[in-house]
Amino acid sequence: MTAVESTTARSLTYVEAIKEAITQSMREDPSIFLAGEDVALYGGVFGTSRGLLAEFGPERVVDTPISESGLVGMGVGAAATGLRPIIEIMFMDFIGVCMDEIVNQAAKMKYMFGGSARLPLTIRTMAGGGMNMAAQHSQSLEAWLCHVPGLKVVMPSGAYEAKGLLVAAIRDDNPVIVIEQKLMLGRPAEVPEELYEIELGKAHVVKPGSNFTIVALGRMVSESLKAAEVLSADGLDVEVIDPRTLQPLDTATIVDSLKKTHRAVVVHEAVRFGGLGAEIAAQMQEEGFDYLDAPVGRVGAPFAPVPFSPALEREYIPNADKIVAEVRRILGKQV
Amino acid sequence: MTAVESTTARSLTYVEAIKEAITQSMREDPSIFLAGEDVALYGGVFGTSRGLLAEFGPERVVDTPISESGLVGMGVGAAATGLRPIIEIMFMDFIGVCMDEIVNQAAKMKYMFGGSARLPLTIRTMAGGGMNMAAQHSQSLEAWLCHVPGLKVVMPSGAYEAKGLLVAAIRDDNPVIVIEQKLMLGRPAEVPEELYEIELGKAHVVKPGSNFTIVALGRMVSESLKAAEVLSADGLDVEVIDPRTLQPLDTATIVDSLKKTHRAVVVHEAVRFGGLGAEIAAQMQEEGFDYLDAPVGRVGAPFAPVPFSPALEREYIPNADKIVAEVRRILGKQV
Amino acid sequence: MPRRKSKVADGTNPPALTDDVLRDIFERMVRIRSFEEEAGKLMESGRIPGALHLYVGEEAVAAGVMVHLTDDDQITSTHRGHGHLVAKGGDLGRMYAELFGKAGGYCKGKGGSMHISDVEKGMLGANGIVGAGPPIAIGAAFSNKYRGTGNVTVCFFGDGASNEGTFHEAANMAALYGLPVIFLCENNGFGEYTRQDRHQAIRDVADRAAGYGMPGVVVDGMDAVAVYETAGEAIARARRGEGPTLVEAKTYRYFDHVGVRGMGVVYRDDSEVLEWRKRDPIDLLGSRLEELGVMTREQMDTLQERVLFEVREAIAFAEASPDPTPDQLLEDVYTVTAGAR
Amino acid sequence: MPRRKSKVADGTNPPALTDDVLRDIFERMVRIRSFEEEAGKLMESGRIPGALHLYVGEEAVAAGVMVHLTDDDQITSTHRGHGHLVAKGGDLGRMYAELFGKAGGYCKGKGGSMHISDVEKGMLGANGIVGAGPPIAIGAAFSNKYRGTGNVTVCFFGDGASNEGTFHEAANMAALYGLPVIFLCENNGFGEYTRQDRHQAIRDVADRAAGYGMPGVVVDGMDAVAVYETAGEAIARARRGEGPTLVEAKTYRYFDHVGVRGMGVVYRDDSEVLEWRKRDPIDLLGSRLEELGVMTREQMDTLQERVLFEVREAIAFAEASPDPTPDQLLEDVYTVTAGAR
Ligand SMILES: Cc1ncc(C[n+]2csc(CCOP(=O)(O)OP(=O)(O)O)c2C)c(N)n1
Ligand SMILES: Cc1ncc(C[n+]2csc(CCOP(=O)(O)OP(=O)(O)O)c2C)c(N)n1
Ligand SMILES: [Mg+2]
Ligand SMILES: [Mg+2]
Repeated sequence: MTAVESTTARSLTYVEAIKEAITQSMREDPSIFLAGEDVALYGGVFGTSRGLLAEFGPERVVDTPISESGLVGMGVGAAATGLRPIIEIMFMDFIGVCMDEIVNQAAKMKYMFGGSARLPLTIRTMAGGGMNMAAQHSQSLEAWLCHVPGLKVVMPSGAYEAKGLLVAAIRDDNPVIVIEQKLMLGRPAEVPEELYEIELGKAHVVKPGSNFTIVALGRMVSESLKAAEVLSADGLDVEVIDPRTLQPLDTATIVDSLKKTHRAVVVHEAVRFGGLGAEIAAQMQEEGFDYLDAPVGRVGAPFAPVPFSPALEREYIPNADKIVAEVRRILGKQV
Repeated sequence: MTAVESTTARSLTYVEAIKEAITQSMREDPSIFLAGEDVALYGGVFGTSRGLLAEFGPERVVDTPISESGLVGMGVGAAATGLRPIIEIMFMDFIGVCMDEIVNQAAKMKYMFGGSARLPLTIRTMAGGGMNMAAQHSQSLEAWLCHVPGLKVVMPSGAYEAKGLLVAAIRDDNPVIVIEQKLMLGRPAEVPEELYEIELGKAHVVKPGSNFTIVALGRMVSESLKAAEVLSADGLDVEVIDPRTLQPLDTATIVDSLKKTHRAVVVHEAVRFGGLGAEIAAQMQEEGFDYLDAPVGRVGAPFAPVPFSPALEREYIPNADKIVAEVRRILGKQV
Repeated sequence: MPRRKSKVADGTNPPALTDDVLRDIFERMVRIRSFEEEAGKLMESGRIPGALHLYVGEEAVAAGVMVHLTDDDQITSTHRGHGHLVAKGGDLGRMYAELFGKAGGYCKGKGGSMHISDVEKGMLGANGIVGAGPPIAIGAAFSNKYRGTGNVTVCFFGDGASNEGTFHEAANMAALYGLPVIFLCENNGFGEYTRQDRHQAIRDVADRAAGYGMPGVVVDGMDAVAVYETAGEAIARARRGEGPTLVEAKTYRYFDHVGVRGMGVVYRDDSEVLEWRKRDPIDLLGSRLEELGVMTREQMDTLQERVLFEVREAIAFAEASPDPTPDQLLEDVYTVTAGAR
Repeated sequence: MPRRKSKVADGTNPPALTDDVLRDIFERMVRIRSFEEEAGKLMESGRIPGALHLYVGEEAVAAGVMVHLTDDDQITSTHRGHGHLVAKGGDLGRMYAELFGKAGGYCKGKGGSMHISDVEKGMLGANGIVGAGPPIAIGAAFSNKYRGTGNVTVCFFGDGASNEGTFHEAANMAALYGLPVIFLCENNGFGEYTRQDRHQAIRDVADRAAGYGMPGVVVDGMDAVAVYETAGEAIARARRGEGPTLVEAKTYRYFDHVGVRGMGVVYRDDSEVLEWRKRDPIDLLGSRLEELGVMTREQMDTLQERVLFEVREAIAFAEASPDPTPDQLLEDVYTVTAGAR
């Protein structure tokens, strides 16, 4: 089912949209619980679960010790035995301490068991830089997860997507990782009141355009829209695509765009080398080779850990300017 | 320094080559120690350290509890304080339980400290399938590590490379991950007796060719050579390139080849989606766009965990046949 | 969510040790032993691919615990998981078929020995990752508590696994939340080839319990009745809602870490194995049953024959089972979800 | 490898508690307090970007421990690391510069508060990952033992961090190998906003020591002399080659988890903070020094003024320090290695 956009939509921030998705889902389905560090009494360090403890009680909104392996593993065991857990890993950087539970347990259990396990598990985590939180609190590691068969991965680009994708993730019977980004927390958008979901595995053409394609992940969608505006002065009519779901990736929508525009750039906040942009570019050149007038460009972070200093982080994180520059560089490479 | 191939070379198996690299390095430099599960008394579950305990004693050849976080962290702390540890993670699949130590500690310490740390740490681990060890003992996860600034990653394609790259890794002042592959353990090659190193960051043209490029990782090099032979009957003169070091990647050698051959396929055992092949393909189309006569193809594992059954694993793992098929598919896509 | 009625071994006290229970335990042990010995032979004759970790010598633990559990009680297992599944009532044919990598196996051949599992019977999988069980076990226990089922989860893990951080995290959480879970450490004295005194500075893994705020108890893992009683108390305690217990069973594996005879590297003396074999768990219980007049030697022999017959039939079933076909390779990666409700 | 002569606080017994040592401890505490209070103000006025975890209230722990250490003894720290570095003799100017993200900072602005470090002084870094310290600490301790330096490593970690698996693994390995390391738990009663009784079922983290086979001891973390004595014994023990100790210091943080006043979510009563402030570690030691005639109030005031002056100078230094330039962005990712030898 796709999103219902017909009814009352108010302006909600990204945080509020996340909270609403959890709240409404929990009202609907008593098998859902939320667990994570400081999610209950404190309401989440980003405020995404403020008020939930009061409404649902400590059985369903569970503070955990600082034990991410235990936490994610608990989600796996609960999901395999009839519950529908939402597990919060506070910062995405912390998946390093629980990769095994995500990758060797959650992702593979169904396959290893020949299909007999069902794992309706949602893992939410906060990624991205821009808040001067340095190398261990700013990473974007979606490429790791997209490389793992058995996981689904979504990355909302705004409040509307945050709610709809999270609802879909919760309802999905597979482990789904929802990658939220801290720099969007307070950013508002129109969000329908009712419980809607955004279909997993479908990309969204955010802005149609005729002669250049930008595929942008998460927060980079809005930066790409800004870039598109700047580029329109160059006579470019840019199409901006938000994959929304990174795994399974909607290659068809992306390649269709390329067939129309003949030039493309992929954008993400993650390190460029080995980022998901590599996979998308590789697929584009493969599926759309005959249509390409220039190489597929990529914008991502340079090859360094995320620096702390605002003076450096500013240079580090991709933004509209860098997207514009990459698009122009690609135009210069046209055959 | 590049390898000295002039002196006495005997035939050594891959296992023996690894053991010799460790042994000779430890003789040369007393700050080197080896630690891992069952590396001492038992000599390593793959036999790569058999006999070392007797020669170097329990201070320098250290059995550890089954505690990979503790083990890798110990390597980090020891490397930061003047030693040159070689840490063995028995199977590559187990990096899931110690990713934080590898990625957030070892890789980033130097940068986070503004350069003041030096981390001469080598991590060896055994990757790959083909031995019916199923989903948690057969993975190839190099793409994760190559996406992390601060790590170097090497993947030897045979006994000669296993020794030379390991020696270089040990001597390097950075964290280097050496990805060995279990299916090559008993495979022999000519290996010089003396302590030589293979320069990190340099690809090797294993077989020169004029009209098709295959870039193959690790064990896939030998499969690619087989494929090249089959393809020569099609009139193809295939160039086979072994990057040897995956991070930093020697893009120049790869792109130079492409400029000559105009067509290429990248091959690895890892899952195709999001594998290092995506990055290599993306770079090739970017740097060599004007020279490409066809899209860059990729061979990798399909999108599933590694299955146990021989009947399935056989289908799963890339081999010469699949490489041949991909090359032919790419030829069919020529413009 | 409907609080479904589920099977709970009646209530909150361990069931009495009746003659039937004793026979039941004995039979489970015999089944494990036969299953594993035959599996070892099959491996040695090249008919089981991959890695095979056999449970021979440790039967009293699985049997003494499992007799307390119903199909709605879960266990998490280890790389050495066949014994657990046999004791939990696993189908021997589907088990051998899995070890062979056949389509008729528990995992359709996709899992093999290290992932053998029976979710219907609450066996949440052998596991190739040492220490992966405890976090999953507390999740199942959390689920039981949440759903109010009265069921428990038993988490089997080794002495070696007790050094993984996952055990620590799960134990702490279990005690904190008062979860109905039993941490059942099968201390066979080795993690692979490393003797316990070379992987931890303590003698009793049970000593770790106090650090989490739960009881810790040591039991003779060669004595099935002792295991039965100790595990029974811990399980009853969990069913009563009084939280987790760490039970450490001292046991021994007769065969090598992998396979039967291993790789020929010597890390223990044969005399040590012989010493332990003197207190073989099946012999011990057998003698006891005879003394108590619960079973005669003859009855035991008959049982053993019947079990061996079943094992042979199971092997025949497994051999007749077809290989999985290539089109199955990409199946079971995801669950197809109905979509929006 | 040459066994280099390194600085070891003389030998194997804790140094006597002389007047000089008492003054030294006091000064370290005052320096931490001033540094942190000013840092808090700077953050509130928007001059320190990112996350700032202040150490105010816990000064007795860092000071009472660090006075035993030389620059060749290492510590690993936490996200709350400034106090540790100040106590270990860190340069205040380079510290503030780092908090500001300036090129003159300890990490050239690349690390910030959570990665502040001084490898030369044996301060192996604050850390953004809770629980990351223990494995690194045992590595440093392993290195000291290997090189025969006689040096020790102190691993600071919180009550919250004691629930991470990394602590468990490192503690077990330290005890197994008899490493010269001290696990110094700063139990301030909270992991972020979660009170200890809601993150673990035990009261004393020190209770975990027995599970690894090392001594565990609890000390009043507001009493610098008590910390000095307890830590001193543990450190001397480690220097004597007798292995690790788990020392738990009960302490309290006055400010919020992040910053000074936090986000306005109430998770503890102000009265609780006031109650703890009555036993302020600086006041406690100050009164004691006065009673003992070691320092007069006047001398303390003078000291405080001098420290505040130094702090102001340090801030001025930091402010004058330039921002790092874009070309520095890609520096320090790798160490350039000389190549083959
Ligand atoms: C995370 C991880 N580390 C290491 C291994 C390799 N390994 C498999 S079994 C084993 C020993 C386990 O010892 P123990 O927990 O005592 O169980 P036992 O084999 O004695 O039954 C090891 C080290 C693994 N599978 N997973
Ligand atoms: C692996 C990891 N999980 C969670 C966090 C978020 N976090 C930062 S500090 C903290 C609390 C730490 O508590 P404690 O160890 O008691 O130290 P304290 O802050 O009380 O000094 C948490 C949960 C983190 N940084 N790393
Ligand atoms: Mg064992
Ligand atoms: Mg704390």
